Amino acid sequence: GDEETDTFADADLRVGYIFIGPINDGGFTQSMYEGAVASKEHFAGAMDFKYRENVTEDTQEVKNTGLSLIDEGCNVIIACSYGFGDAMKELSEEYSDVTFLHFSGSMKNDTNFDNWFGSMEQARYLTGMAAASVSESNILGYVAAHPYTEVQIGINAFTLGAQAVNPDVEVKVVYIGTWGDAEKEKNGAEELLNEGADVITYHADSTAAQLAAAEKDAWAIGWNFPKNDAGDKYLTAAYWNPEVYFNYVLQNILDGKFAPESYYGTMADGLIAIDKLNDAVPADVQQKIADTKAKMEAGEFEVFTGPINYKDGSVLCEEGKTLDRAGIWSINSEIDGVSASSTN
Amino acid sequence: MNVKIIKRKDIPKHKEVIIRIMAVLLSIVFAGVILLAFGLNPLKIFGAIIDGSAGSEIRIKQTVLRAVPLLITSLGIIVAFKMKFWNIGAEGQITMGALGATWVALNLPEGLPAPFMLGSMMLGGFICGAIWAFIPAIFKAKMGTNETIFTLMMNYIAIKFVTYLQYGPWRDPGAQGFPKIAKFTENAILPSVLGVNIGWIIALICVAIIYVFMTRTKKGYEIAVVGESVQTARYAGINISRVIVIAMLISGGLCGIVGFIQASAIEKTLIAGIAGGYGFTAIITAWLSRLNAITCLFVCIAFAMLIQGGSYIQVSLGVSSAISGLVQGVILFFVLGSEFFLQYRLEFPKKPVKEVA
Amino acid sequence: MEIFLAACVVAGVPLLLATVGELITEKSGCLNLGLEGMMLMGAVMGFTTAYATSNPGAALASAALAGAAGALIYAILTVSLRANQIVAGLALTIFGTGFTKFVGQPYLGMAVPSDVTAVFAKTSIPILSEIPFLGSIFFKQDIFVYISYLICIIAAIYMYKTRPGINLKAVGENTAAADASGINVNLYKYVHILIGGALCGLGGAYLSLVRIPLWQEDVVNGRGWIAVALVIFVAWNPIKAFFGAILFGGLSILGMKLQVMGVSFSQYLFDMIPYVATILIVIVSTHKKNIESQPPGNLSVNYFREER
Amino acid sequence: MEQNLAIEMRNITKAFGEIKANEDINLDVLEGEVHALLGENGAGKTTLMNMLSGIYKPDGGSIFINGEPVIFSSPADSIKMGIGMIHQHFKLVDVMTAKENIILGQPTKFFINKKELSRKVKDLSDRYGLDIDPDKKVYEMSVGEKQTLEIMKVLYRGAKILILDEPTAVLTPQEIKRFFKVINNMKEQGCAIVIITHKLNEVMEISDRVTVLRKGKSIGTAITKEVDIPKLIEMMVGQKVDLSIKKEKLKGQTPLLALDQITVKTGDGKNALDDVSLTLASHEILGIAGVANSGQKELCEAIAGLTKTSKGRIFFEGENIVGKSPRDIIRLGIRMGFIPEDRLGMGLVGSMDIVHNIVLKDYQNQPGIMLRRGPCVTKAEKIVKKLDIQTPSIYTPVKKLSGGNIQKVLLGREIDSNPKVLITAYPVRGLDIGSSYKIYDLLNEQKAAGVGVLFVGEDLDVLMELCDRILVLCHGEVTGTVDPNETTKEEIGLLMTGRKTGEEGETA
Ligand SMILES: Nc1ncnc2c1ncn2[C@@H]1O[C@H](COP(=O)(O)OP(=O)(O)OP(=O)(O)O)[C@@H](O)[C@H]1O
Ligand SMILES: Nc1ncnc2c1ncn2[C@@H]1O[C@H](COP(=O)(O)OP(=O)(O)OP(=O)(O)O)[C@@H](O)[C@H]1O
Ligand SMILES: [Mg+2]
Ligand SMILES: [Mg+2]
Repeated sequence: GDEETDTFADADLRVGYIFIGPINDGGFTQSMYEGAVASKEHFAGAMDFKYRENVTEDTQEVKNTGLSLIDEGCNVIIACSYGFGDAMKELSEEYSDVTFLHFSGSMKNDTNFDNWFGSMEQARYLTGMAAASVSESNILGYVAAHPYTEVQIGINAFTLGAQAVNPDVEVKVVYIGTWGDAEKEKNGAEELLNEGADVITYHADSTAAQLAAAEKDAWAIGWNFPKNDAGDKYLTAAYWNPEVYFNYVLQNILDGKFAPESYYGTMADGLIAIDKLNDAVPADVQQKIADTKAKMEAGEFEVFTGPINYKDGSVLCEEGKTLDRAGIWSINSEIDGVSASSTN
Repeated sequence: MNVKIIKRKDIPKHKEVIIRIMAVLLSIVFAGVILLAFGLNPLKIFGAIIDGSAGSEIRIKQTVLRAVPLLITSLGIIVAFKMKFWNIGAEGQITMGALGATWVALNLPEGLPAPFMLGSMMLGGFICGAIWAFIPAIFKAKMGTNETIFTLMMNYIAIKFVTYLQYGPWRDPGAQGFPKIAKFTENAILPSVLGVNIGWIIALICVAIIYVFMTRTKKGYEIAVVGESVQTARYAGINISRVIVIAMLISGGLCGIVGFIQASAIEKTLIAGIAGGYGFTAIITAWLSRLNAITCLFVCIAFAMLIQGGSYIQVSLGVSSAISGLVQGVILFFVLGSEFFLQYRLEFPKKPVKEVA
Repeated sequence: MEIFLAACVVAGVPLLLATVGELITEKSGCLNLGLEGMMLMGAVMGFTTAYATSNPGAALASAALAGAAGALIYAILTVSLRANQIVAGLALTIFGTGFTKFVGQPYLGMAVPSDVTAVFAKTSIPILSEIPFLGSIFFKQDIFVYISYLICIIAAIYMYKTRPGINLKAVGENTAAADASGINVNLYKYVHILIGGALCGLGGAYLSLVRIPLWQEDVVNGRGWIAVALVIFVAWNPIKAFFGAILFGGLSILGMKLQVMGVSFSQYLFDMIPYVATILIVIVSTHKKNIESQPPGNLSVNYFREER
Repeated sequence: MEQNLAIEMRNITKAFGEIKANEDINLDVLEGEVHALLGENGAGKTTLMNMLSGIYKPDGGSIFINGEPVIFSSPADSIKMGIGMIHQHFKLVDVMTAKENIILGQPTKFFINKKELSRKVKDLSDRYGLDIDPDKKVYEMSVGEKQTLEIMKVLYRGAKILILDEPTAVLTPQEIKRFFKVINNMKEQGCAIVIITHKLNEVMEISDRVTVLRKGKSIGTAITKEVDIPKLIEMMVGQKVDLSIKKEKLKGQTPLLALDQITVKTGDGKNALDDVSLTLASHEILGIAGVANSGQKELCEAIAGLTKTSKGRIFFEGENIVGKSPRDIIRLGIRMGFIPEDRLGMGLVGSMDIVHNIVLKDYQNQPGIMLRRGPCVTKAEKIVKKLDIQTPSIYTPVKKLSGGNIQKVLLGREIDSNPKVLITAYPVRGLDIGSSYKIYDLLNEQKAAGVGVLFVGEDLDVLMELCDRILVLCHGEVTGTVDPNETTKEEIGLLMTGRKTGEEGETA
């Protein structure tokens, strides 16, 4: 009740979070929410936050939520979904004394509006390695929401990681055409399992794909948040560790040092992480994963290092080259080794 | 117990108001009990809903932003419902209207003066919304096809179609791979008056037009006659098919204008979820306003407050915004139920006059 | 092929239960568009009960009761208070969605206890599952699926072979005639609206208890509306509903099947098929003017005895 | 023979809003008695009987069945007490078979044994000499069959008290004969029977006693043998009435309307009108006679352009108007008035006020897009005055007016449009005798003014007195056109059953 409001009013950093899903969704929003909680602890009294969950990606709704949060005294707004960007942009123009931090995309200004994201491809790559090491059928299943760059980066990174362990592995993708339909996610996973996949990972909102895998005694790799819904068959997860960014950016704001920079977190700073590996991953592969991770952290390993071809044969990355951030974000299809047939 | 239901002949205005207010009060009490049962303080929540919808200039603006699409959509629905054409396809008509407006915005030459651009977009929105309503209308007019399900299904087709465009052919290549349709240029964005986009002026004009149209024009009269009795309409020489089609073109067109406003002023582009459920809520507001355009204005404002206040409580009190839906549902139930008491009164006779002769 | 068809059956179960529920409701002359709301209420109450008691029977009962409770609100509004059926149904959807989000919020991401999931695990029926082809499609499913078969068969027998079934038909077709025949029409409406709600509740619970035994806010995800369409598609016939549900359920996964088979197409356009198909059915059935496959004569008309 | 009281209704009162449909009515019906209930349209007969069948609840008074006080809260209660009612409007479910309709609401076994049921129905129909196919769907039945089915329903329930609300209106004389046999049969078995009919000779023929209602009040009960028809009419109307309608043969007739071999098909392809030809001249009232549903409706609607004709031509002052819609007819300035049978269902807009109902015929010829009500306000006031319409104001929704006043609004509007041809279908339905005679006078006035009037009626006496010629329809065919001065009611009755003029004694 009232007590909370007081600590909120007393804090220097009064952060308003806008979440796309419910805070205990076991996925993306939960990871963001727990990051916020951890950050609050970290700042011990200097930071407090309010939030609104289940905000649809509808500019009016988002703007409205942002306004309510500002109205409640927030001086930092963190909008945790791509579709919230336009509203943040508009608000940042109206409220110059509030800092707006938008997850994903590239929108920012020179003063109070920035975007942040991370190299999830690193974690995807490592989970791909783990997947290939336990697969007996050499078919890995990937349930994906929609066919577009962000999702395809993940698929391709996962595939490259898997190929690094077993070049013969095939990644089969099913696009379900929606983010928030658990049953469809499960159906998609089941179709992949029926096609022989024995490891399932996914890029959609729920953990339904894990359920499907566990029911068919196949391996499951989580995503977004380290939540195990597959029991013994939980292999690992690629997930976000957002308090890394929150602590960093909020400290900057507190110190008056904030400047928009298009923050891009990595394995090195810890924004991107993978969960502990299941013991079923052979020791040598465990070692290899650890080595690769260490190299990533040291900046010695790039996921998208040529030669990489798209599945239609065209070149994504030439031999000896690596893709920079812009190059990665212009990926528009799946690479060789992936079978995916949905068109837009 | 012996209850008699007696039809009222006429209900005095003040009694009607009392009954309606009673219904809302009762619903609030009832919703309060539910909230209490879940361990929440209803007074605080209702206070916050009002505060959140009217407590400051910003909040009032937000309420207006919600009222505009709701109101214009309701007006569209009123035209259809007056004819007893159960158009529950407003959601799709809004979506298609937005699609039409967007097509215009993205395809007309960029440097066009804003009034011309916006006018064309509005026309585009109107036409596309109208077309989406025309399809079920023509089948109803020519074959008597049931419109309820037809219009309902058209919603989903429209939304899937826009999703298709968003992820496919209309995807903005400049959006760094994100599935977005290109943003409008400045000349395709509705300007603001008094801090709110001019949608609110359009809405007020629509209220006036629809009010006059329904009560003072020959077409409006024909629509009412068709709604009352198709046989009488035939008798009077009304071309029923034509009336159905025209009414639905207007109904869908108004929804299309909503699509245009939402796309131009709010999203500044087209997204699949542009209708945002207004198409369904508007059915309820249109009905509660007894298909009267003026009343509808007030009902829609009340509803917009409820929606706005409901979304605010989570931020201010940290309680689930689902409460808003819950409270909305309860209020709706009571207000719907209260319609009965506007038409009937109950009597509880002690006993029939005498039992044995 | 069998595996795919078996999956179609599973995808069809929530649709089947909701469709049979709605068609029973509509047979009494009431068009309840609150399916989505009732399915959600069933889903959340089924889940929370399972979570609290670990008792599958209690969970099913609770889901059915929750759906019926939603239906009761609708019944009071439309049957007793004579409110417009379409509007009341939409209000029920709004309420049900809010109720479900609210009640379910603390449980998000939590799992149905294993005692319950164990009961709903796939169980072959001894002899029937041996039938070539059909056995593995229909009889290697979970108990809930078998329950839905039973409900479907019982509904068909009830509607076509029993006295209350015939009375029900009369209530929906010509309420005044049914009333004059001494049928308690309001009781019939209430009972069948409630049965309809209970079945919708079970349909929702199939999703939250069996398919996705982790609480999700939006488990139903528009399936209620598909069921509304399906009722028309199957011309108010529970046996046709059985096949219709498998068909529509199948359509929802066929897209994925085609993807893994390497067929190239747009998932979004594909998703339109059930809606387009329903519209076509509506058009064809009005065109044929086949009296027997028309909606109940007094559908969505409220009846008051003393009114003319 | 000692007869027990089957029905006793004491001080029954029932109001619908402002309308007192029944006020302090008393009625006794004995076992083994046929009791006729008589009264003008709207007198409250159906209302009174609906309280016996549990459809309405009385506001006051008490009902005793076989001496026991009863309170019916639903038709089920009434059925339990052995009461069966055949309603004025059929209460049948179209998409069901005869036998399904029969067992509706009956406490049969839970599972239905269709074979056994068919046999039972067959047995019953044989016993009473009724002919019915248990497996025929109602929508495939003729009116006569539907009536038979209603009777079967009551018989099946073993009702001891029978209420028949205008059962003969839709029957041919032959069917009526058979029907009366069934009634007498039941009477002998000790049933109490109440029959409502407007046909006084039927009252004389079938009933033992007769109770007369007038304006919701009971006027008295008489033993049928002790009264005659004029006495009954006096009871119904409240005064001795001179039932003569003045009829003048007017000279100078010019032909206005001619139908040449008009055929109208129904949805299922049958001929509702079959090769109908007729002519109507100015200064003439042409009567149309026939049992209900013999094609009268189709005839009126075909002329008014509301029904598609599949064959033939219709000439209005020499111009063929077949294929013209009502709108065309209005636009072309063809002055035709039409008073349809179902006034609120067709002809008036119930929820709109008198002014807006007057607008209905006017607005098409107004210029522009706006609706001009002004001229109609004056018109409305004029009509209300001229026809003495009882209404709070010209802005009262017409459905709130009484039946007679509703009819006057319609009639007033149609006459006000100065028609050359006036088509009227049952224009006095729902009116008291006074108003009815006012309407007859109005029609005669129109005739004198040169209008050609087509008068569809049900009361042969009125038809014969009012009309210059009477055309008889049967099954959509013209079976004859007669001069009322040179024919008898019996003759017309025979034509109504299908015996064409010139043919000899064909029996049905
Ligand atoms: N359900 C009702 N609601 C309102 N008014 C009614 C209702 N039923 C009957 N009335 C009115 O009560 C009066 C008596 O009607 P009732 O049907 O009993 O007459 P009736 O004697 O059967 O006439 P008819 O010979 O035309 O059948 C009429 O004025 C009628 O309009
Ligand atoms: N509501 C209606 N719609 C269409 N056609 C109708 C309707 N009512 C009657 N008809 C047609 O009008 C014609 C005459 O009516 P109907 O057959 O009912 O009277 P009928 O010949 O006297 O029959 P019966 O003597 O068996 O009652 C028939 O061809 C019938 O199909
Ligand atoms: Mg009557
Ligand atoms: Mg006949």
